[in-house]
Amino acid sequence: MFNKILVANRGEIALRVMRTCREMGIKTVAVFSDADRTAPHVLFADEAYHIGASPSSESYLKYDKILDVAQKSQSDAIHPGYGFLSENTDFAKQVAESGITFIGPPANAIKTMGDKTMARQSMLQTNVPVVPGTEEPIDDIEQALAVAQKIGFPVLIKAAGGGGGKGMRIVENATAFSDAVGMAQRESQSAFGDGRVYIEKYLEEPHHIEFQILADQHGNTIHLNERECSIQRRYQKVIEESPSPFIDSELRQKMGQAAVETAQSCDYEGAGTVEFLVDKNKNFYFLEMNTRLQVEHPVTEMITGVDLVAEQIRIAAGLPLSLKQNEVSISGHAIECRIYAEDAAQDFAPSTGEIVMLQIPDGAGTRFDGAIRQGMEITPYYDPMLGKLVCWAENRESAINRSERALREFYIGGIETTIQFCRSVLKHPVFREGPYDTHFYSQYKNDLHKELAESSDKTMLVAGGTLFQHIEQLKHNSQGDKSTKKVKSNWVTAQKEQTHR
Amino acid sequence: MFNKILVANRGEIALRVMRTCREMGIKTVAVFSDADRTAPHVLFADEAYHIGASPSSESYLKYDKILDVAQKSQSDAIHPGYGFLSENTDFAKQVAESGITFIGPPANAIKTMGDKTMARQSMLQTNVPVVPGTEEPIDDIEQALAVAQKIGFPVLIKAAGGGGGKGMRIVENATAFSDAVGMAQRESQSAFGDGRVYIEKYLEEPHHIEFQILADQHGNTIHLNERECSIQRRYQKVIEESPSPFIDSELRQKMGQAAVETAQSCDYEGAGTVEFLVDKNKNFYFLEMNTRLQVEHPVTEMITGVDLVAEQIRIAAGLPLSLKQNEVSISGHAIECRIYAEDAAQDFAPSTGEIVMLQIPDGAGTRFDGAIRQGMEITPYYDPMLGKLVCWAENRESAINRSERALREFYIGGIETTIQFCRSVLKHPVFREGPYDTHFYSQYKNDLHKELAESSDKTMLVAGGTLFQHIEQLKHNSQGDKSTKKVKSNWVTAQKEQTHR
Amino acid sequence: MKYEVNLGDKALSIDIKIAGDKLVIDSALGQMRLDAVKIQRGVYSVLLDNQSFVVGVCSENDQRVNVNGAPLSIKLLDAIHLHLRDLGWESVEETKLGQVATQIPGLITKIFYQVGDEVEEGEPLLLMEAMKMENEIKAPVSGTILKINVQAGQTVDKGTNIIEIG
Amino acid sequence: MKYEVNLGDKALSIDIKIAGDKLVIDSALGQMRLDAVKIQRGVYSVLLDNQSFVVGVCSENDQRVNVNGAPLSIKLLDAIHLHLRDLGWESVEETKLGQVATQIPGLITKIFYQVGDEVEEGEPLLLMEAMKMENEIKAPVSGTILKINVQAGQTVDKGTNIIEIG
Repeated sequence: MFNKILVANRGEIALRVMRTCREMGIKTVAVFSDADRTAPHVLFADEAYHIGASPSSESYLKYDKILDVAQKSQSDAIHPGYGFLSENTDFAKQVAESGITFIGPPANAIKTMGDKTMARQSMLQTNVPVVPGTEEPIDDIEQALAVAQKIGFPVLIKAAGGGGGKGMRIVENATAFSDAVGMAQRESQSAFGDGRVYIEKYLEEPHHIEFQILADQHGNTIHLNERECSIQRRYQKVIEESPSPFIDSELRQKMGQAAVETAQSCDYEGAGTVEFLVDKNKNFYFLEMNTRLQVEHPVTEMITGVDLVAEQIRIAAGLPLSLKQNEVSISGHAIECRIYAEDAAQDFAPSTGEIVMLQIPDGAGTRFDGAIRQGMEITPYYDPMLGKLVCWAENRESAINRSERALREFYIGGIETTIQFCRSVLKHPVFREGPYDTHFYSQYKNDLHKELAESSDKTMLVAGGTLFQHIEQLKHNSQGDKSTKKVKSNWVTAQKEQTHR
Repeated sequence: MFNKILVANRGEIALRVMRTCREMGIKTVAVFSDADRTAPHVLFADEAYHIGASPSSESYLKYDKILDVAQKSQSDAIHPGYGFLSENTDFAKQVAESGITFIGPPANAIKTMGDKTMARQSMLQTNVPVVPGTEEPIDDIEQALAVAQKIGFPVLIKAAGGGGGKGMRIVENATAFSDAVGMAQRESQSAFGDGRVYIEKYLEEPHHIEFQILADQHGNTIHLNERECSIQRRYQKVIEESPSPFIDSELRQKMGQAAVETAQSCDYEGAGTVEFLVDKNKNFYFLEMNTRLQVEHPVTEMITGVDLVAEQIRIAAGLPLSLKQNEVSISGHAIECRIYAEDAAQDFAPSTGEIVMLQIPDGAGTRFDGAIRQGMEITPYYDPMLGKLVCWAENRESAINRSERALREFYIGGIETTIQFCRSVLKHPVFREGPYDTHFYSQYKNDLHKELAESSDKTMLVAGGTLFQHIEQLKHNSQGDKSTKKVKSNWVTAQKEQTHR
Repeated sequence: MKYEVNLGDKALSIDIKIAGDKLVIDSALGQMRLDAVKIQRGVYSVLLDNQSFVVGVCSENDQRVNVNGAPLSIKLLDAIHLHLRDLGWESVEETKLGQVATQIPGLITKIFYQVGDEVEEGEPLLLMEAMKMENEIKAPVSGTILKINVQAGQTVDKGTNIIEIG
Repeated sequence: MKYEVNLGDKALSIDIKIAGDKLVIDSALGQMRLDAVKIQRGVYSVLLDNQSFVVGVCSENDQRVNVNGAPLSIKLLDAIHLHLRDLGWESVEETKLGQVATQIPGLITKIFYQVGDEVEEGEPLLLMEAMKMENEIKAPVSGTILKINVQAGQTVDKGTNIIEIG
């Protein structure tokens, strides 16, 4: 087993990886940028090394520096977390070449699955269904139209070079087709510097379902059930759960088998995730494979009792999986709410500033994977995710109730967060009833935001009264601390304007 | 089901009860003293009522005031938590008489089990073994000596009127007997205003093992396995775990059966705990029954998946138990570390003051039932327990590793706590090996405290260097905030003294 | 003292009296006592009629008040301001909206307009990169671009006035 | 600047130089750079030789320093003080120990001695009730009770001088 692991990441995932390392008796090495000198992952680690300026391009993405630190600290393995260098083929190669173990899949598997077109083509060699569409990026419009007509409208035009909804277009009929392709190509070119697009069948009421995979170096590959990830906004997951309210055990078995086959097709090793789209008739199609630990992995940990990071480390160290497929069970239900420093009322604009008060929920079945503390500054340099609240209970209803309770007691003062937005999703009758599809957010957006903006007379009274007192105290206490003084009320503004006139 | 529950308590247990209430959709009412106006249980509750001055005799023990609040708030039930009014027969009666449900056993069961002698006598009617000894408090020294000789020395003299080790004496032989009884009687009189003492056989290498009981109003009584509570100091539990490393499944079944019988003997309803002493030969003896929720109940929750507070509420509402004896299983292993505001190095003297920094551990299998927040003042009015860290893992070794990891990341700045003391217990080879008995602390006290005081050269360098910088910054920043300025270094003191001379 | 609390399209008239360390508030709900105790800078524990609330007023812009986790955009108008509004002077405030300032620091990646261009309310004015995301900054009002204070490629601090629309 | 760090029965001589916002420390371990950054009042993130520590020096009495959760009783002696110690003047400090002050507020329930009584170090002087427990306050040094400033039944604040032993 390894003696010391360098975690080439920051934030909640760095902390999460280090927790398992410490439980396994493995020393941990953190790397940090200027902005992260006192970040939780630095405080938690046994050793910490400065690697550059705040922008991640000058620190967390600098792999020469990270490799230097690995050598200097005599780390025998590197865990990349997710994001940053986790799916970087070059990095994985260089780590391996320098005699250090990369805790992740072989560089080839990352490469195959990293390019959507290549992944799609590779899957066509297997029995795993892929969404019908063009196999190559579009060159010839006529030929593409023929394909579109064959698979049937509506079709989806997607960028080959990147995600996030850019360069994506739904086309309803043949008339609109060529214009839409042109627009998608231009958008894709400007967004990713790669104008290639391809065509897929557009699925109705699609569900975004992913399977957790573990594969060791001894030829054992298993899946740990699905995660339902259909609650998304701007193609970003908001709430995930397992088991999915949409998947029955027969479908679970079929999709799990397909996920295992996908992993085997690229000689996968380590933890990975196979993403599928499932249509309303429970036909499923391979979407992509993520060759790393997924943000939402704790959902799987809570229903299976498996520590996925521990398995990653064991696999990288050459040990066999600690369990077999028939030992994987589902116990209860788990739901993850992602907490972002974003203002849901302002179209999810990121929010920065000091966390002036922090109360993290706790209690039975309540886990928060985060990396925040009271008094800490949220900077604009990195991903705005503050952490993930994951609640477990014996069934879905209780898990929703527990999540609601936990979100209600969660308090982050000083910045805007998505806590309240998650509450309004959990309260929504369509979510509570389940199942729901990926259109949930766009379909019920108004309900969710209306719920957020709503307030009783009593709430208005509380808000108004407290605001009054706050301002009065500031007026009578002009010696008060500076930070409080910068609060400027609309009411005070109104007075000022009047004076100026 | 109840609509609104008043929680007649404060601190972590009030919060813990309210969490379950909220998950069950039940409104919560808090009561608070002067010192607790902004305590976490007040912030968490739906409603909060002031009931008096800070000393608990003027607030949390005032049951007329609490009943008033229950009426005024239209609460339909009262949960007493533990301590305070939880085992007060009068209170239980008055609550019932005012038409409000008392979430706890019938007043009679509290009464029978509340008096040690009465409980002992009642157990002699059953098949449950009790520690051999006098059945009545001692009147006649000669008669008592005869009993002592019959059960065999060493014997234990114990106060009938109270616990905590006061009025307790171990007597090795007949010569020392009558003097010891006299001393115990006087000590007991001064401590509890009740000089009655009785005699018990003194057990060698005793284990303090307790069984969790649930009994509904429909005649169903089950046990939820044992908790090992032998790690104690001054008769106060420090670390508890389940399952016990000392109990095998045969003994578990026998003791569980005895616990159920104990509960049935007093027509018990609700959650309760039957405490046993088990000697080195695995003979077990009834010690006492606690007719309330126990501090360490989460340990049982984590290995059985049962929410004990939810069961208490369901039972009080007249519903049957949600599971049968044969549905109770043990999954994995759980360990609780009690975190007190105490200075282990100063003989566990209580510590008060502001929590200037707080980092509560989290992650997989990590639960903290507490009621603290950064910026909060720990006052001298109440129990110094800040909360309980409960860690679960698939086996005992992993649960210890996880607990160690969690304690290592636990940071409470500004007051002294027992975090480090718990770490030194978990590290101790006798604890790690298991089993251990109630003499653990007295036997290994020196090891534990030596471990606490130890430090490497590097640690001294870090401590010295940081202290230097801290003092330098204070000197160069005399405009700094007042609270920082009151830090007074030994070094600075030394200089001052020199000046005075 | 009389005030009006505005929240979304709802308005509530209240009359506040200070009574020791508590407030007595008259409103359509009747008379209630409000007890607000500071927990942290800008965070209060509030009891109103024995109901318990945690209220945050600590954002830079106090029009955002957070009640039991729910962020609310409220206005608290005093008697003078209400009088001005009755006189129809309220619109003065709206012209201020033409000032577009950054909410967070970031890198300006693209500006879609030039000085003199007409924009419609809600149209994207520019793109700013922050927290790994591209953020569209939209026109808060319709009007003419009067001034552009930044260039593409420039890093800006929080609160920078970037564009003026008049 | 030369110092001696004392911890229990161990002593370590160190030489500290300030180098910008870092410290360069020479000791038996060689030369190391220490980087201490304040996180909260009296709490620091410390990197020494790339090892990471959280250090608290925020208790009232700074002789208690907390390193990665472990509370340590340390002394940091400067050159002047070390010189005084070499001259045998160190004992001056110890007489101060005769001042017995409360560490926490509480209720004095019993006082075992009267002015003029002799006490041995470690003997209980009085009982104080605080946090639901009875706490024994012990004599920090041997000597004669010079003064008793409290009575049984009296509630005292933290830091009250209760007894003087000389």
